[in-house]
Amino acid sequence: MENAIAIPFEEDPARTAEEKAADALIVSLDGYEGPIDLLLTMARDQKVDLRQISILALAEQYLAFVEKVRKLRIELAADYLVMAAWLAYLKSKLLLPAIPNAEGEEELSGEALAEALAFQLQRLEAMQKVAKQLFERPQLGLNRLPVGLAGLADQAPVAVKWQANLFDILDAYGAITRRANPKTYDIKTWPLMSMDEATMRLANMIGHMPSSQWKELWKALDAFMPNEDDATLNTRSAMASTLTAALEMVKQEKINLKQEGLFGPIYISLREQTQDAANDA
Amino acid sequence: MMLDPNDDTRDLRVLEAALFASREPVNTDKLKTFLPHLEGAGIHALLAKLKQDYADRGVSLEESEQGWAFRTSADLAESLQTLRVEERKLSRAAMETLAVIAYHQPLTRVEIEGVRGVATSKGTIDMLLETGWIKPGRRRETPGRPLTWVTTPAFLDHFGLESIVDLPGLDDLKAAGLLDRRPAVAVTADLFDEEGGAVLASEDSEDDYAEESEEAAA
Amino acid sequence: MMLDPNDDTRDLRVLEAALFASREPVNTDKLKTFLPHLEGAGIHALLAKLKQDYADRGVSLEESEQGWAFRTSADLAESLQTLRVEERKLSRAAMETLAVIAYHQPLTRVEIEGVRGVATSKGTIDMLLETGWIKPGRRRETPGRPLTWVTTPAFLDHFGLESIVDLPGLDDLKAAGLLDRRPAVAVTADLFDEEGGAVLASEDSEDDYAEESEEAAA
Repeated sequence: MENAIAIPFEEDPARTAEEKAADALIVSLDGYEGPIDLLLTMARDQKVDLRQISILALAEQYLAFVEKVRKLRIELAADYLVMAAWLAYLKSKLLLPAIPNAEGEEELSGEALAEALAFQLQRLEAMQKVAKQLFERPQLGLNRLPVGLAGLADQAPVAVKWQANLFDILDAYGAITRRANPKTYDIKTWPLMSMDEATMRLANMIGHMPSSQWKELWKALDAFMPNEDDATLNTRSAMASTLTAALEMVKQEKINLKQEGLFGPIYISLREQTQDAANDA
Repeated sequence: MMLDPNDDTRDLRVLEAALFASREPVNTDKLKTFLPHLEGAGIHALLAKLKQDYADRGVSLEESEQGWAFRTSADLAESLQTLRVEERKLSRAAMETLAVIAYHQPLTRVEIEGVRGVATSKGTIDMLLETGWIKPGRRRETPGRPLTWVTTPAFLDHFGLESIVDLPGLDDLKAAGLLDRRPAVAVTADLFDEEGGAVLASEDSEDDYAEESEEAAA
Repeated sequence: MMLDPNDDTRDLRVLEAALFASREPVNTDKLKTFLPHLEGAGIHALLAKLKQDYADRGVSLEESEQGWAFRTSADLAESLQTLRVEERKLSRAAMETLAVIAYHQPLTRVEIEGVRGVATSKGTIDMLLETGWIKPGRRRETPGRPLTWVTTPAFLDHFGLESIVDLPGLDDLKAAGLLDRRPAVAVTADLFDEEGGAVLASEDSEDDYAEESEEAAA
């Protein structure tokens, strides 16, 4: 009994701290203009000249960050994950000797990719710096006010000057086009597989699978995907949702997942109690 | 110039700048808000000094019932005739008509109405003719030989365009947010399809979506 | 200049009055219409004299690509806060996009995204257009003839720059090779594609840049 009470007491504060950390990260991610911007901030925190930055070290730092965020079960925007995948790819290229691909063509070397990324970081940093300098200048209407007299010696106007700028024209044309095509207000729905759908689907398939099927123990996750062998957005979403649903079932201790290498196939197996339950059924 | 903030010179400069930057005459109470450390007498002394400084210049400081204001000096009126210009804004209808002519020229009045979906009053074309931004083009070789309308070089000049093809196209307007009110997810999907997955991050996409849904609902 | 000193004074006063009467900058051609008997050189001499006269006053004569204009002196900003026209708070994305356009112009939307590493959200270009600080430049002579964006004279005026070469740090950035518009590292680069390999710059981008730098220098 003492143990049973002690465990929740230990876990509760820990979870709260994690949640707090998670909140902080969500807040701080909001401040970034995307993964490159985040990467630049990380690079700056190393307090070294960007021209001498180690892209490999930076890649590792970013991957560690993404890993940490995912452990806290924070959903990261897709572009941050894509960046992580790319950096993992870059890291492997930097660490392994260049291998010609199937067609015998030399791919871009890891060094060339790292150099391109370093250039991009330097350029973005330069732009952020000059943007700040630009807006620190005395601005018209803010620090320097336009001067206009309250009146001329003789008030009667003799000519008309028409006021209009390019934005007015574009805005007017935009209004006509919007009026002519009210259907552009329609909200298109996309045939994507939702998380709920994927969870039901996966649970159903696993639940209804004869226990004899599990003899080989590890089955490729691909086998649980809908049978659409194309690279459409739909399939990609099904892949993402099925994987997330599988991860959720791991969390519920129903199944195990394994992957033997980056971008390798993912395998799924039943946890024992689930297997027993399946056998009973 | 290393000025003591309490120096008379700075006060005089503030007063001068405040008077020049105001479109309407400024009364002494209002002037005091710019120089809260001064008494009314101090303000008046500065105004007298300022008036003196400008006695022989092209503008002079004058006091009226509404307050103090700089005006062009009376003896220059003749040389400044062309300054007496009244600024007027184009009506929304004129703006739209101008936009349609710019994008679809040459086109006839009936065609303009077709694009805008509204009848064009004669006053609208007249107003545009007055701006010097449009002119009649060739007659269309169809029954009735209707007149077409085109933009002028003055149009390009006024709007800072080198040529009429430099007007942003529909796709550009869409990207600039001037046309399209579709939710952001569709745009992301477009990127996927066109560029083979080379999608960059879509910033603020959720905010965009929320904003536009509200607009649509309104 | 063999002018009657009295005439000279009157010319200066006319110029002064004309400049004070306009809230917008006035270019030399327009100024000449007030003083038709003067040559360009004469006008410039008077403008230089006028600028000198106002060097220590509350307003200063500023020159930009749009022309000449009197503005309240920047050091008085604090005292004139209540007269501020409009405090437009731009988003960080908009400020960064503006800087990218200013330093790399002319460049296309896709190139802007390449430099920033993030898709341009709707409303960013829109907002910058509305400020009047950017406008469409020439279309790029590449497939699709994409529109380029450039800054306007109003941009220079707003930030108190006489010309685009006065942008802070421009020379250093150019020397460091950081004003290259080559696309971002294609992060997604069809990782799961047979083609493999991240695509870098399209081959002609550097040539493009060199060409336009020369144009800018000319």
